[in-house]
Amino acid sequence: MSTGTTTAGRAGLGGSLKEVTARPEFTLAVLAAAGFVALAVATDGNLLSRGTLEAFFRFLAVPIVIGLSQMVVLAIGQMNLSVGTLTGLCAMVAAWLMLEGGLPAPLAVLGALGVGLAAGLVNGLLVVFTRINGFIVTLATMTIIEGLRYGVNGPDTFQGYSPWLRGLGTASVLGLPVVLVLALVVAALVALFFGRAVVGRQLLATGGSPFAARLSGISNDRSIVIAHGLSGLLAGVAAVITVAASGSVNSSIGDDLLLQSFAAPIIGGVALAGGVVSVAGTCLAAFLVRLVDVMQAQFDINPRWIDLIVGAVVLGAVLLGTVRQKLSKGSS
Amino acid sequence: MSTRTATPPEIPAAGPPGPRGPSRMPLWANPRLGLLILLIALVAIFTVLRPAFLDTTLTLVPLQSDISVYAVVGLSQLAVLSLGHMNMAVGRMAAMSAFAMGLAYDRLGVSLVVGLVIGLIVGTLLGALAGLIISRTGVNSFVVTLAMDFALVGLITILYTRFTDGVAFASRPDGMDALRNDTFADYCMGDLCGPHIPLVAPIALVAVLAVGLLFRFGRLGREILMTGASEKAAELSGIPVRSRVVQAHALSGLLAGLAGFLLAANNGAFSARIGDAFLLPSFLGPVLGGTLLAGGAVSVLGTVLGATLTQVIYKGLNLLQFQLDQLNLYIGLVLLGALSLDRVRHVVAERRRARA
Amino acid sequence: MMLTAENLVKTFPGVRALDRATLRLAAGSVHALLGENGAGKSTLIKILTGVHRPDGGRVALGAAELHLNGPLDAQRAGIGVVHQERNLIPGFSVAENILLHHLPRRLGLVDRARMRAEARRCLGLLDLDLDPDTPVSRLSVAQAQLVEIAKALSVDSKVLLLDEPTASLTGDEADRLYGIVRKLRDSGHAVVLVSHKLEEVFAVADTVTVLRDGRSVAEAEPLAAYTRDQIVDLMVGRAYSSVRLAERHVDPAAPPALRLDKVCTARGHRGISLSVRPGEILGLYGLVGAGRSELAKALLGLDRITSGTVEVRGRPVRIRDVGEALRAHRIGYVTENRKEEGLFLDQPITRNVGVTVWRRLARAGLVTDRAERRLVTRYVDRLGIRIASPSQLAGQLSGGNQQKVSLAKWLAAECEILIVDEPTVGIDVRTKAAFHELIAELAGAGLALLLISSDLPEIVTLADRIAVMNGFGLRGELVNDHDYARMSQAIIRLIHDERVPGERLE
Amino acid sequence: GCTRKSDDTTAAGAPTRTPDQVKIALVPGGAHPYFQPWKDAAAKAKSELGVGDVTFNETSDWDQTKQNDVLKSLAAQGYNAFGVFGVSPENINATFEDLKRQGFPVASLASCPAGESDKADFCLSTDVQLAAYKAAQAAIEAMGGQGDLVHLTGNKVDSNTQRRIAGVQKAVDETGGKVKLLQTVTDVDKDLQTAQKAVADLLAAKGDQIQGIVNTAYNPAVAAAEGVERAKLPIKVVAIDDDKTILAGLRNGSVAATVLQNPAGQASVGSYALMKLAGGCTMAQPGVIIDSGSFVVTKDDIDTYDADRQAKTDELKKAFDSRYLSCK
Ligand SMILES: Nc1ncnc2c1ncn2[C@@H]1O[C@H](COP(=O)(O)OP(=O)(O)OP(=O)(O)O)[C@@H](O)[C@H]1O
Ligand SMILES: Nc1ncnc2c1ncn2[C@@H]1O[C@H](COP(=O)(O)OP(=O)(O)OP(=O)(O)O)[C@@H](O)[C@H]1O
Ligand SMILES: O[C@@H]1[C@H](O)[C@H](O)CO[C@H]1O
Ligand SMILES: [Mg+2]
Ligand SMILES: [Mg+2]
Repeated sequence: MSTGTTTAGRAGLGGSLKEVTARPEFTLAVLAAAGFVALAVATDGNLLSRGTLEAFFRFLAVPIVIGLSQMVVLAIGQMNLSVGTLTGLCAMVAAWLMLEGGLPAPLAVLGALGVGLAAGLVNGLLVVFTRINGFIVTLATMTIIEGLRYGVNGPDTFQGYSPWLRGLGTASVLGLPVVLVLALVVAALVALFFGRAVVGRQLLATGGSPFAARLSGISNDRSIVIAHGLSGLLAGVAAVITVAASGSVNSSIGDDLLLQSFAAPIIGGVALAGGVVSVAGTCLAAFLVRLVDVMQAQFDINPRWIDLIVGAVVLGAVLLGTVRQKLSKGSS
Repeated sequence: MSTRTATPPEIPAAGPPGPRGPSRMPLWANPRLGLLILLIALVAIFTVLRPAFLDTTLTLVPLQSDISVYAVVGLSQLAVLSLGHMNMAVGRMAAMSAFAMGLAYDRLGVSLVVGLVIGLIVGTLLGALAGLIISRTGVNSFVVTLAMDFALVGLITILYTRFTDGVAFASRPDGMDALRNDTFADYCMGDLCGPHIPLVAPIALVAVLAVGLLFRFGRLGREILMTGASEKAAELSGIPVRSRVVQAHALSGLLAGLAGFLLAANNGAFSARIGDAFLLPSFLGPVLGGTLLAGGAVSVLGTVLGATLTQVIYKGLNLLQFQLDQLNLYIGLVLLGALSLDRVRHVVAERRRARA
Repeated sequence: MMLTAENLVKTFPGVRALDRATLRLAAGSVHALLGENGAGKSTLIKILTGVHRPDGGRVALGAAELHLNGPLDAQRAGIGVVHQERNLIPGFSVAENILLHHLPRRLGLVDRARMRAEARRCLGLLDLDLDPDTPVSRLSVAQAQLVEIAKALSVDSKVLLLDEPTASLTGDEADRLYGIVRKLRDSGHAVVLVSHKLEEVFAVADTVTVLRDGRSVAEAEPLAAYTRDQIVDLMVGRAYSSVRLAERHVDPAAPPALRLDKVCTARGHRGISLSVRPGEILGLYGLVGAGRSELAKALLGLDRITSGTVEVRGRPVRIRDVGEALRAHRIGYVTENRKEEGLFLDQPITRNVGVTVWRRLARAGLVTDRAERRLVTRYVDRLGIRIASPSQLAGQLSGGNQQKVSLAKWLAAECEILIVDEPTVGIDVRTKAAFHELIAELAGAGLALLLISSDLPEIVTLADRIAVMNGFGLRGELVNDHDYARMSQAIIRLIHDERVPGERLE
Repeated sequence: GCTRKSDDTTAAGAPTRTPDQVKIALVPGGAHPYFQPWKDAAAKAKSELGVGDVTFNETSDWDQTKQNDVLKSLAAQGYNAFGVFGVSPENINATFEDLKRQGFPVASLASCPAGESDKADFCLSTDVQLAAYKAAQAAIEAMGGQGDLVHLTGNKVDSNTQRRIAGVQKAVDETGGKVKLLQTVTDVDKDLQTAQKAVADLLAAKGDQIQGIVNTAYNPAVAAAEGVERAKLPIKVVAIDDDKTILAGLRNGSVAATVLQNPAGQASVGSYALMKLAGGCTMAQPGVIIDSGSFVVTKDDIDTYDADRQAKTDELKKAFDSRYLSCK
């Protein structure tokens, strides 16, 4: 999962030390490490206690995956406003399949992933066929999915489904929650996809310059459908993690995810214009935002102050990026 | 000189160059006209299914009030779409303005108009601040305004908790109730009474006309549009692009503030929840009306029609008494349909032209 | 015939770009495709490469009809192309850009080793020593152009279409390219060359097709049968007489309209001193990258001037932006980069021209369309801009007409000092001549003109004096005696830092 | 000059309607499990009272503007009596006045307007401060009368939340320092996942200090019951309402007690009173606030609590006949 901002094949493997430190991921990594240490010290080590670390990492999985879900469409220069509600729908479908449909958990998981993928593909196809901006299309489908999400079980909560799946949600390997490991594996695959896979490169080409991509025989329409499909699939993954890790779901699931989905990649250095992705940056940014969450719980801060702080962190991160860019431009 | 110039030139377009460039489309392919037809069709359908759709006091008057609010909300977004920017904090700017108005009425006891002006100034300043950050740092407007939205959500709660007993201002200025309840039909000169138009409607109308005038004929508006079309070229054409960016965002903040006022008037209180539901409609109006997200072109009339269409859909579906899940489903589907319709019209028009 | 395109028709909004154009290519030849700006050359190339679909006509490879549904189909059919505009993915490496249309793959992943090797091979064909891992965003314009050519060569093509491949290349680089073109021809390829540089065309092409207003007026004729003038006549559609520029007299005692004294900039300009008088044309010559455009931009406040003085009409000024330059000092700047800096491509012509004059036309902050249109039409007529209607989008105009629009907005602004940067790059002969006439006429009317150009004949034709820049410094200044041979020699020597006896040097 | 027409619509007074002419609309603030009993109560009221119709419409989506629209649409559809849970208690009075002006009887159900006045005919609602007080007391009892308590609740800018905070505080104060209110976490009712995350983080940070959690909102209650069970901590959780999930928690011991409200009673008694008001009765004291009852339920009375609640409902109905309504 070492892939940094994936655009070009980088100049030489590894690159010089200066190049490494000049990457936005480096700043984020330093910030994350510093923040973590500071919080550990400030909580007298409570942060490092087993339970706290476990909770920290368990609720890091969804922000990572949902950030990636948004990042995939940002790669082609679009947005997906339906990621949050879609995650909710997929989660409700999975729970419904187990509780009402009587399906075994693995099939329900496949069902959730299938719904995510299908909804994503529909988003993509709508963008391609209507030629309407993806932002608007997903705004409309978000509303539709909201209706569907509510339709599954009204306002009531599903719980008590597959102990196996819930067990998976709480299990750990080597001290790391399984769900986080899953999220990291997904992140590694996404990094591999954009870094090395032909299709991933084609997506980035579409994002970088649609016209040039077209002249190189790349179908931008295909890129759009693939990106949205993948985004939906990742929303499905986020849903599966939610169902497993939280033990109960209702139609409010996903309402908190839309802003998070943007926060992670944007702080992580992904350009809204397309053509640039950063898996490591997205993961690190999710980590940072999670640190803020935990800080709130540890110090009993009014959540509204947290909103203020997150707003400031985002602004700060982008400002820092601009300043650094200016500095590096000035020095070359 | 050449065979090409010998062909008769296009009929000079009478209207403004539409958002999709100079109109070379047949009249029926004009997106605004299509919207109007769709609107009429929907009204007809709803009326047939539920005759109550034409009830004056229960449907038409409230419908006009809602349209007034959401047309202004749409214009607030349109103000920055003109640059190719977005304002993700429209709702929160409205809430902050409404807070300022509420505070002014409650603590300073100012009159309706003075409080409105104070609130609008706050909205304008917030917008200008966003514009300033964007133009100074070059950071994407989406990011800046999203971050601002986060920050304002927090701030608004903190402020309301501080200055009220938690949620809303208790006092209302004189005239506020009339604004909420009255239509011009309530005011008579002898036997001659006004039409059944709510008092908030003309306020929105003034905003619509002013924004329309600004982007259609105003030098400032045109320069904002040119900045949206190409910032680089605008700068090299002598347009002070940074100020234009700040001004467009300030206008967005101003209109958000006005929308906040209108909503507060409609709902009867200056509360922390004002603007919560602004984001989605703020995009729907302009986009349905044919304003592109790319910048450089806007349609004010289209925005009003788009807002009207959205509110008519809500109203109609409400009257049909759909349950919550179906309601969202149908709203989404009708919107997708309306959006695609525009596309279909374009394709057909293009085909025809190619054949011609 | 290897590739034939017959009776192609293509209509764009308001324009019939191709009107039964025909192109016949034979294997083993270099075929020149000529025509004025907007004649339809690029459109034809785009149809042959699947970018546009024709509204009529047919394309055939050998005997079989070709249906090109996209660029990939063209590549599969063995047609390689270098388009007029640059088309590289900014974040990608040189290697990946070269091979983007057929990335070597293994198990769905990019085979990077093979990609690099293959890219090296293509770069090698051009004798280009470039690390395939370099991001293209770090390349110079010329290097990027060469990468585009390498990309076209990477397709195992039998047909190679080059749309103005040398517009941003130096003479040496162009020579190298033509060497390769000849090699390809000798090995049986068919090459199509689009260029406005007729000297190059005559040196390398065997056959020629001339387009005029979307029609082929000469079809696959041997080029040797024509003289340069005959070709120009064909392109233009009437006997073409070379221009005679208006005689001008500049009062040598008149105070300069614009004067730079020992100007240094944040960009790295050192001690630049220049002056232009009203009615005078000062040519500013240099090789690509000499820092001339950057100097102009610094003058307009787009870059910081660190020391030295700028005087306008005798008064020292400090200009902060283009608007101030225009309003306070009546200085205009026609950029070299019309697509990105000069024009609003998605906006109507009226807005493109009107943008500099709204302030003047506005009554109470409002501008009427009628006032704008009246003014714009005047300049459209005066510059002979070919448009379908004033509300046509600027991006729909051909290159030359776009350039005119970009100039028109500064004329409409009623500038007294005009900086014109590379006004005729990519412009056909006739339009170029018209431009020259226009520039001379403007000077004749009393404007002070600073003409930045890398086109030596252009400078020698137009300028009264020629200042030569290199490496962000001024090498010297010459009084132009319009003797091309002598002037060009003196200029080249200046660039290479050889003192020219008798010339003033700073 | 110009004159304003006098407000004669309100002065004209409401027309009297026979039961079959009465069409009642029950409009909650949005989709929420709490309101689901309203649905059944509406159907039951329709048949039992023999009124024209009783409908349930939850499409207002926690948005006052949308709720106003829904109400007007229902009025246009011929509904002429309204039981409303006001989305924003601060300005719901304005909405009530609108409806009253049309001559419709209006009940404020499950929540009362903020401030001094109530423009509805009556408010039939849980006394949320009292309910929160009872809940906190139940938690304190389960904790054994001492230790640290945490309060999880909803939207901070909501007058009901403010009242709940006051109720919990009161119960804690009464212990004379034996119980400490460690933390009040607001704004965790927006969605389930936010609540789950907040609970997990809270337990991670202070799990071993906390002895009790009192919940006065739905999502945190679900999350707290589950989080405590999962973390295997000896924390006593007091939940709210009797949604399936909560009852299951009560049965398996992860929930020590829950404080029930009386949504079904609000809907059925509310409908009854609305019918009466439409038929010409008036309120003896317009805008009166009536507590619909709150009940602490533990594992022991899980099978019997509904009888208590039914009794309360019957009692309420009688009180309307005898005290609140005055009919000719
Ligand atoms: N995408 C387009 N949309 C609209 N009009 C176009 C488009 N592309 C080309 N045109 C028009 O078609 C005509 C032919 O253009 P084309 O680019 O083929 O000319 P050209 O011969 O290559 O000129 P130049 O020498 O300037 O490159 C021009 O009038 C141009 O304005
Ligand atoms: N250090 C550099 N690194 C990369 N690009 C550079 C550098 N210096 C200049 N350039 C680019 O080279 C081009 C030429 O610079 P400039 O425009 O100042 O020179 P010029 O003499 O006007 O050349 P031209 O004939 O190309 O207009 C510009 O586009 C500039 O962006
Ligand atoms: O009392 C009610 C219920 O508990 C539910 O939370 C809905 O709104 C509250 O005010
Ligand atoms: Mg061309
Ligand atoms: Mg230059």
